[in-house]
Parts: sequence; structure tokens; C-alpha cells
Amino acid sequence: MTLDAAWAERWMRRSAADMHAAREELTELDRRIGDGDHGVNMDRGFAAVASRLDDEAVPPRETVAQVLRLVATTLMSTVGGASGPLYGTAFLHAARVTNRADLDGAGVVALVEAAAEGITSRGRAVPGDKTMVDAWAPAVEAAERAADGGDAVEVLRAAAAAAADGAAATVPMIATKGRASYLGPRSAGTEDPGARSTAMLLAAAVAAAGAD
Amino acid sequence: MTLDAAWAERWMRRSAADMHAAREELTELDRRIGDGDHGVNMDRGFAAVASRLDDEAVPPRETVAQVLRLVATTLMSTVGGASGPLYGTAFLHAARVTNRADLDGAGVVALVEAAAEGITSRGRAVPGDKTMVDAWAPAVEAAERAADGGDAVEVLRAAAAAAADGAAATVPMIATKGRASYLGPRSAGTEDPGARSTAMLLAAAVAAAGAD
Amino acid sequence: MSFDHEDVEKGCVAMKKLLDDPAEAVVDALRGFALAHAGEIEVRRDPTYVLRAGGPAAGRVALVSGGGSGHEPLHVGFVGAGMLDAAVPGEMFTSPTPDQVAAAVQAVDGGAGVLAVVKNYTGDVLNFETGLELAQDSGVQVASVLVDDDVAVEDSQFTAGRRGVAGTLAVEKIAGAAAARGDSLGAVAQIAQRVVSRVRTMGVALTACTVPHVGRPSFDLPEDEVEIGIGIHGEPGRHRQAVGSAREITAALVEPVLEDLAPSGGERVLLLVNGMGGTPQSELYVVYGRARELLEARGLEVARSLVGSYVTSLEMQGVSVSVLVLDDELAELWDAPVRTPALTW
Amino acid sequence: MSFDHEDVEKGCVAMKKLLDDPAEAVVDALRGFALAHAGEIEVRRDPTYVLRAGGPAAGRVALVSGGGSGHEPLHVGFVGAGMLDAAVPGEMFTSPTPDQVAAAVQAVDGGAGVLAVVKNYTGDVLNFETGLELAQDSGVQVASVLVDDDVAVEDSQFTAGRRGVAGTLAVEKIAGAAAARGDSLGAVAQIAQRVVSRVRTMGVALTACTVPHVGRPSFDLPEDEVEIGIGIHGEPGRHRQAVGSAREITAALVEPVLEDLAPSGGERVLLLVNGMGGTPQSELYVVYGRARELLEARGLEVARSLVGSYVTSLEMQGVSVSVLVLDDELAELWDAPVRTPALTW
Ligand SMILES: Nc1ncnc2c1ncn2[C@@H]1O[C@H](COP(=O)(O)OP(=O)(O)O)[C@@H](O)[C@H]1O
Ligand SMILES: Nc1ncnc2c1ncn2[C@@H]1O[C@H](COP(=O)(O)OP(=O)(O)O)[C@@H](O)[C@H]1O
Ligand SMILES: [Mg+2]
Ligand SMILES: [Mg+2]
Ligand SMILES: [Mg+2]
Ligand SMILES: [Mg+2]
Repeated sequence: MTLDAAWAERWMRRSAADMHAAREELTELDRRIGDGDHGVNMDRGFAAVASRLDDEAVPPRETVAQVLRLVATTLMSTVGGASGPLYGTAFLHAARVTNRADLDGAGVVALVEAAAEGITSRGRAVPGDKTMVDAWAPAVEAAERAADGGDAVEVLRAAAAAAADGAAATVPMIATKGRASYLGPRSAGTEDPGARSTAMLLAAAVAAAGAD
Repeated sequence: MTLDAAWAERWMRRSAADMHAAREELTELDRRIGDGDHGVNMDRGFAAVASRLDDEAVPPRETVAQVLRLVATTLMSTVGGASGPLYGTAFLHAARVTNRADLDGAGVVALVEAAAEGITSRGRAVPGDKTMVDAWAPAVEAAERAADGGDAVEVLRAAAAAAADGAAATVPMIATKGRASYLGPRSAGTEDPGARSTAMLLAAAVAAAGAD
Repeated sequence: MSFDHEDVEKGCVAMKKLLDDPAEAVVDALRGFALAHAGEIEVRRDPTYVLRAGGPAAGRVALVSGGGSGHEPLHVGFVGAGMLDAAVPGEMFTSPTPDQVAAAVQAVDGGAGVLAVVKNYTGDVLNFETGLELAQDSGVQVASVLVDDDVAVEDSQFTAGRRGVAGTLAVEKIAGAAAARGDSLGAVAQIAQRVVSRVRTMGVALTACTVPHVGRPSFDLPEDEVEIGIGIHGEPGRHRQAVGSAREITAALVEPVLEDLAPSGGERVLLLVNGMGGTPQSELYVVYGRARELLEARGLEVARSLVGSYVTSLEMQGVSVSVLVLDDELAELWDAPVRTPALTW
Repeated sequence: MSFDHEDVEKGCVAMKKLLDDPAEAVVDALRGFALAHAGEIEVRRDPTYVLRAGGPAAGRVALVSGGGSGHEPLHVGFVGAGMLDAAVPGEMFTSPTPDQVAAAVQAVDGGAGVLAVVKNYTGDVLNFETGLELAQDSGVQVASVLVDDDVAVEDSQFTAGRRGVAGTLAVEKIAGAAAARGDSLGAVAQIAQRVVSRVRTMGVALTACTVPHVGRPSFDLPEDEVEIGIGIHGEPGRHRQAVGSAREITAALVEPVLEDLAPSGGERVLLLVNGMGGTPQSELYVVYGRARELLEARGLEVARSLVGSYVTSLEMQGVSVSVLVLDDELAELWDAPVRTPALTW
């Protein structure tokens, strides 16, 4: 099975619904170790993505790449905060490497790798800093492992599962990047909100593929 | 028995102690129907009176009138609020009519009358407005009645009792003067703080005479 | 009067204020104020008042105001060129005393007389009355104007009358400009009176405030209610209502103001949206926008605007809306230069 | 994104704010701001930014800043002659987006280039970085300076680095004056950098604040504790301590500032005491007085002062103390005329 532009659209609508539903949860995480706006930021950004997808007049989205580019520019211009340019760059870089119609397993690996690379190129965080990188980095590794024989959905599933574990693993970490870093040792004990939203995003990608 | 300058000093020191002790009580009354500073104002004013009395360098206080004049100017310059000029004028006018050494019954009547007149001349309130006048007006009447045969202490006692009743009678009244008047009907149900402090003041005068 | 240590401790904890001895809050703040604005203003003690640096301006009418502290920048922040010559601060929320008033008036008199701007509270009225008598006895020509712009007090027959609130700023600014251009005492008083007769205000409190030496909130307001028609000392207003939108609350302020002003339409007005001390600036501008819509819907032209926390009640959250019906002269005097710690243009 | 009625209701009740739709708080406030200051500033939408009325000044370097909203008057209130040419407001406490930054920079460029003043937060840094790249692509010469005056962040090796807080005001005022006198882009950037290297700040929160669309306080602070070293978004500081006297709290702010500045004594400084939004002015002056005593005890001369609520966190109660070590040129640029909605002299 391969993943097409329709999947990418479903992925984004599902993400919008998930971010809206998780608005309070993400905000509460960010309230504890940041400034309490991550849920609001993500909800605002993905609601804008969904509404642009609803808008017939919006540029073509016949390929996964076109959808992802639309997502990138929308997030970039509506999210703000640290997560806006990070997710924006992630989708922009992902769009660059998915320039064919459908994604197979290798295509998904390329997408996840490019997204993760986009985030580290902008944010210069490394695993262990307690940021969304702690979800993206294991996702990349898991995707790469799963690609060895796995189809697109299997790769996605592996990436999402690793991202969820990675996010959970941020709980005991002491943040050294982003707003949570100001807390020093007090940042331990709370999951990183951006890592959590990353895990949600990849889970939505799986769900969107499953609902195919 | 007559009342002399030493009595007047005792009256004021007692008042200072009483106002300090009643600070919270008066403030709470004023908080409910005014701006919550009457206890603080009275405490500040009478504390200043007591400390001026402690000061050897302060002008002579060999007569009741001299003591009352010192009280008047001290209250006037330290209390502020509505009650400052009211009590200040009361003591100033009282000083004017007590210009002999000791007070007999008639002298106490004159003192109370002059004080009450000072207050109404400044504040232009009438009985029923829910102000300190509702304590002073019955005090004057009671003093006048008691003077018919009564000595200074008896007159004072009658005045103080009437002031206390008068203050209590302000509870159901609707204020039409001072800050409590803004409350309209909502001012009913609370004793007027100024009427209460007036009752305390006259009670202190009695106590100061009793401790003679 | 001194507070024992326990009082202070308890007070601080309950209140969370940046103060040392709560009983000395006014004096401590004035000391900082004097240092921060040295060269512009001077703070005198015993009795306490604030005056413009540089001494009295010979031959020019001087303007003095004052009242309880806790409403800063009113009045001390308005001492300076084009506005007040002196301000007389009382204790927190408590009128100043006559000796302060008299000393301030005498200090600023330049021979042309002194106008006192008095907010209509029994305490202010009585203390200024006595203080001005004292000053007059010492040979100063005095006049006074009573500001009573608060339309929240409906039945002024059966109350101490309307209170002076944020409209006081307009009176002080415009009368200050009239004094600066050399008007006589009578003329300055008349201009001030004209402002008083044309300015109306209504305020709302979202939260109460706490007077330092009292240590507990000046009134109790349920979590989900606001007090419409609040006074600047936390005096109660017309009614309490559920917290509503800015649109609703602004309407509840603007309507009574317009009802009272009864404009015929076409008037040019000054719109002053004033924060009570603890209100974020963004909320003031939201209210300003709504108020302006309402005024324009009634055919008024908002020709001048001022938005900020100028006449406050310590840390109270809330806002007041003032409308002054301008004429050409009032607009010109409003526009005239002013240079004070809190208002400069 | 729209809030359903229940959200709004709940939010309002819990928060007691003068707002309509909490999600539209920034836009509603900007609408009021534009109307109140028409003729001085303009608010552009899609994307949103605020700029000086009158168009770009040809041949003069322009100054742009921005960041999350809720810190007003920073930055929008500092747009005007002698300070910012444009300000880019984000959502409440959320950095603005790159398209806003790019549009503002392009709008104010008068051909001599644009300096962006960026507070050091990951979000601001990333969004400005991208926005400035976009503006540069469109042919504007850009430079940027990062403000990181908050000494509360001790170990900047293991954090996102020091935050930009109230010292930003000094950077914007002084760089604005340098731009106004005609300095080149490189020279203005250097002056701004000099201010950054010489200004340090430390703040304290007495209460938390509530972001409108979040609807509950940004952090929890026990009734009897304060947060020393608070950031302007309610980021935690160095430690919590029992509420103390103004003297104690001020010392807890001034000491780390001086430790970091390590003055040798005899320096002339600017002392900025900044309210967080909900602090009564009287308390700011009390703190100012205490801070000044401490600086003078260390042999510093407080040559310039500013006291007020300029870099705020909505209705947060608290204060920050900033010290800028002046030299003759910085003092002169600080004194240079400025005419903005929030700062005028
Ligand atoms: N340098 C960085 N690299 C990667 N991710 C980061 C970095 N800084 C912050 N983040 C992520 O951003 C998240 C916070 O996003 P958000 O709350 O929307 O923005 P802000 O911190 O500006 O309020 C953090 O939980 C973290 O995962
Ligand atoms: N016009 C008046 N005549 C007589 N007494 C008055 C008048 N106005 C106010 N008072 C008295 O003053 C008291 C309030 O005093 P206080 O709280 O010290 O001053 P303020 O009202 O200025 O805060 C009231 O309780 C009332 O008894
Ligand atoms: Mg955040
Ligand atoms: Mg009172
Ligand atoms: Mg009072
Ligand atoms: Mg944020």
C-alpha cells in the first residue's frame, strides 16, 4: 500500500481534530514547564490548515508534496511561538523530498527524515534536550529500521510508536532548550509538550492511513 | 465633682487606647459601608494625640480648654478623611466654651453641645442621615436633661449612654451623608462607624472620670 | 503610629505588596517619587505636599489638587508645566489634612491666586475647605472647583453627591493650560467649572483592592460578578452583574454617561478610558474600541482620546469611561503642551 | 479558530477580563489602539503589524521589534518618532510569525536598512530569523540584535540562554535615537549591541497572570510566596521565597544584577523600575527608592531613571529592576526626544 495526496489531506484533518481535542492537555503540559500556549498554538495552526484545505480556491494539492507545502506555509504563518517555525520547516523540508505522487515505505522514511532534519536545522536541539527532537529522532530510527521490508503504513506505524515512546521518555529529562530550559531541574517530571504533539501528529498519520 | 485638665488628659489617653483596640472593629464597619479606613484614621489621630501629650515641650495644658485645643489641632492635622475635620472642629468648638479650669454639670453640657454644633456646622448632617450626628444629637439631649441636678460625671454618663443608643440606632438607617450614602438602601444593616467612634469617645470620657 | 512586626508580616503575607511598613507606604513611595523626578518636582514634608521645582511663577495663577493616595498617578504625577503646581497626597484612600492644603497653597502662590481642584468626597471637601480658609487667612487669594463627574451616584439629593473620579484629569489638564496661558483666577475657575459641567464618568470593578494598612480587600466581590458604577475607593456602584463581554460591560458604562450628558448629536468629545490600576493595557484598548463605537452610533465625534491607567485604585482591576463634550477652547487647552511625570505632550 | 459560546463564557467567568472573544483579544485591542492613536501610528492587517504614520523615512535606518502580545506597551506603544518604526505583535505571549516580520520590515525600509530588535526566546529568534530572511530576499538590508538582559537565567550554557525582558525598552529607545540622528545600519546595530552588553534585569512575580485564550493562571504561586527571577511570560525564575518586605525583595533583584554587571564603582547608570502590569504605581516607587539606595551603596550614580509599567505580563503583580551602565553617548541618546504612545519626552 502507498500513501497519496488524499491520505495527506486526511492526515491533516485528523491532526486538526486531534489538536483541538488535545488543546487542554498540551496547554497544561506547557503551562507546567513553558508558557502554557502550546495547545492553543497547535489548535490555531491546524485549524487554519483544515480551513485552507476546505477552501476550493487554495493552490493545487494533487501530490503529497503539494499538501505538505500548504501545511508548511500555513503553520509558519499562523502558529508563531517556537513550534511554528519548527513544524513549518519540518513540513517544508518533508515536501521537498516527497515530490512524487505516492509514498511507499522508503518514501515515508524520507518524509520523516526530512521533517526531523528540518527541525534540528532550525532549532539546533539534540536528543536529550527535552524537545520535540526527542520524539522525532527515535521516529527516524524506527522508520529506517521498519523500511527494511515494511510498506508505507508499517513504516509510519513504527515511526509513530517510537515517537510516542520518545515523548514519554522526555518525562524525567531536564530541559536544555526552549522555554522549559529556564526551569532547570524543575522541568523534570513533565512530558515535553512539543514531543507530545509530535507523537500525536505521527499517530494521526497512521490513523489516516488505516482509515484508507 | 468637677472635671479638670488631668481628666481631659486621661480621657484622651484612654481614647487612644480604645481606638487602637477598636481599630479592626471600626475598620470593618467602614469596610462594609464606606472605604474601610475609619479605624485606621482614628487610631492614627489619637495615637498622635497621645504622643503629643507625652511630649513635654508641647504647649501648656493646664485647663480643659488647652487640652481640647491640642486635641483639635492634632486630629485636624493627622486624621484626614471626613472624620478628621469633623472631630477636629468638634474639639475646637468645645475648647472655646470650656475656658475655665474645671467643668461642672453645666460645663459638660456646654462641651457636648459645642462639639455637636461643631460637627453639624462642618458636615451639615442632620439626625437620621446615618452619621456621627446620630450619636451626638441624642448625647446633647441626654446631657441637657441630666444637667437638671446632675453633676459633671452624671451628665457625662447620660451623654455616653445616649450616644451608644444613638449609634446602635443607626444600624437600620439608610445613609444620606458621607461615603455610606453611595450605598443607598444597601447601607442599612451596618452601624455607622463614626457614630460608633463617637459613642466610644464619650464612654472613654466617663471611664476617665471614674478612674479619678 | 507604628505597626508591630507581626502586623506587618501578616499584612504582607495576606496582601502580597511591595512595601516595607504598610503604615509608611505613602511616605516611602513619595521618597522614591522625589528621587526619580528630581529637578522636575519636589516633595516637602511636615506637612507633606508635592510641588513643581523652580518655585512659584510670579503673576500666574497656580493650580493645586489633592486627595487620598492610592490613585496614582493622580494627583502627584500631574504636577508640572501645564498642569498642577502642587498636589497634596493624603494617606491611602484618605483625604489629606487642612495643614497640608494650606502649606501647598501658600507655597505655590505667585500673587495671582490659587485654584484648588477638589474631588467631591465629604473628606476632601471638609479638609480642603478648612485648608483654604487657613491659606486665605494668610493672604492668598483662593478659589475652588468641585469635581463630581461620576454618574454612578444617581440620587445626589439623598447622598453626599456625585463623586469626583477620572474626569478630574481633564479638569486638571485644561485648567492647568488656562493658568499657563495667563488667565486670571476667576477665568481659570470658570474654565475648570466648564469642564466639570461637561464631563461624565462611569466605572466598573472586576476585582477589589487592598489598602496596605488595612490588609484585606476593601469589598467582597464574588468570582463571577463585577461592580458597575464603582467609586475609586471601592465605594459600591449601581449594581452587581455577572461578568459579561467587553461589549456588554462597556455599554453598561457608556449608556448612563450618555443618558446624563444627553448630547444632541454632532458634538465633538474627548473619550478617556481609564484603567483602575491592575488592568492590562490591551483590555483598556478593547474597551476604548467598544466605547468609541457606541459614541459614534450616537452621532458623537471622538475628536480626542486618552487611554491608560491615570486615576487608579491601587491594584484594582477595572476601567472607567469618561466623556467630555469639547468646544474649540477646551480642545485647544487639552492640546496645549504638558510636561509632568505621568502626562507629557 | 472560533470558540464556542460555552468556552467564552467559562473563560470570562474564570478570568474576569474585559474582552469579547478571548481568541480575538489581540486584534480587538489593536483596533482600539489604531483608533486612539490615529495620525501617529497605523495598524496593518493580514499580516498584522503596527507602523509609524507617514511612511518610511528615506535614507534613515528603520527600527523594528516585536514579540508576543500581552506585554504592552512593549512593543506597539513604542512606535513613533525617536524609537520604533514598526512593531510586530504576536498572539498573547506567542511570538509573531515570519510573514508578519517580513511585511513590517519591508514596509518601513527607507533604503538605509532595517535593524530588528529581538528578545531572546526560541520562538522570537526562529520567527524573526525566518522573517528577516524573507525580507532580505526581497532586497532589504537587514541586521538584528538579540536582547538577553535577564540575569535570572543563570546557566545559559544549558538553557535557551538569557531572556530579553525590560532592558529591551532601553535598547529600543537608544537605538531609535541613533537611527533618528542618521547613523548607518552598522552603527545603529553597534549602539544597540552596546546597550545589550551593559543592561541587566531581574524580576519578581507576586501573582501569576492569565492568558485570555488559556483561561487559567500561567503558573501556580502559593498565597505566601513570590517567584524571584520571573520571566515576562510567567516562566519560572531562580527560586520561590516567602513574601518579604520591599527592601528584601528589591535586594533579591538588585544583587544578582550587580553581581553580573560587576561595576567597579563610580559608573553612571540608568535605573529602570518596571511594573509587570498589575502593580500599583506607589509600590513601584517604593521599590525604586530601595533599589537606588542599594546602587548608591555600591558607589553607582543613578543619573537617569524611569519608573512605570512598560514591559508587562498582562495583569501580573510584580516588578523588575534594570540597570544600564551609561556612557556619555548612551546618556545623550537616552535623553534625545521621543514621541510614542507610551513614551514621550
Ligand atoms: N530549539 C528547539 N528545538 C526543537 N524543539 C524546540 C526547541 N525549542 C522549543 N522546542 C519545542 O517547542 C515546544 C514549545 O512550543 P510552543 O509552546 O508552541 O512555543 P513557545 O515555547 O514559544 O511558547 C517545546 O515543548 C519543544 O518541544
Ligand atoms: N457630613 C457628615 N456629617 C457628619 N458626619 C459625617 C459626615 N460625613 C461622614 N461622616 C462621618 O464620618 C465617618 C467616616 O469617617 P472616615 O471613614 O474616617 O472618613 P472617610 O469617609 O473620608 O473615609 C462616617 O461613618 C460618618 O459618621
Ligand atoms: Mg509555549
Ligand atoms: Mg472611611
Ligand atoms: Mg477614607
Ligand atoms: Mg509561547
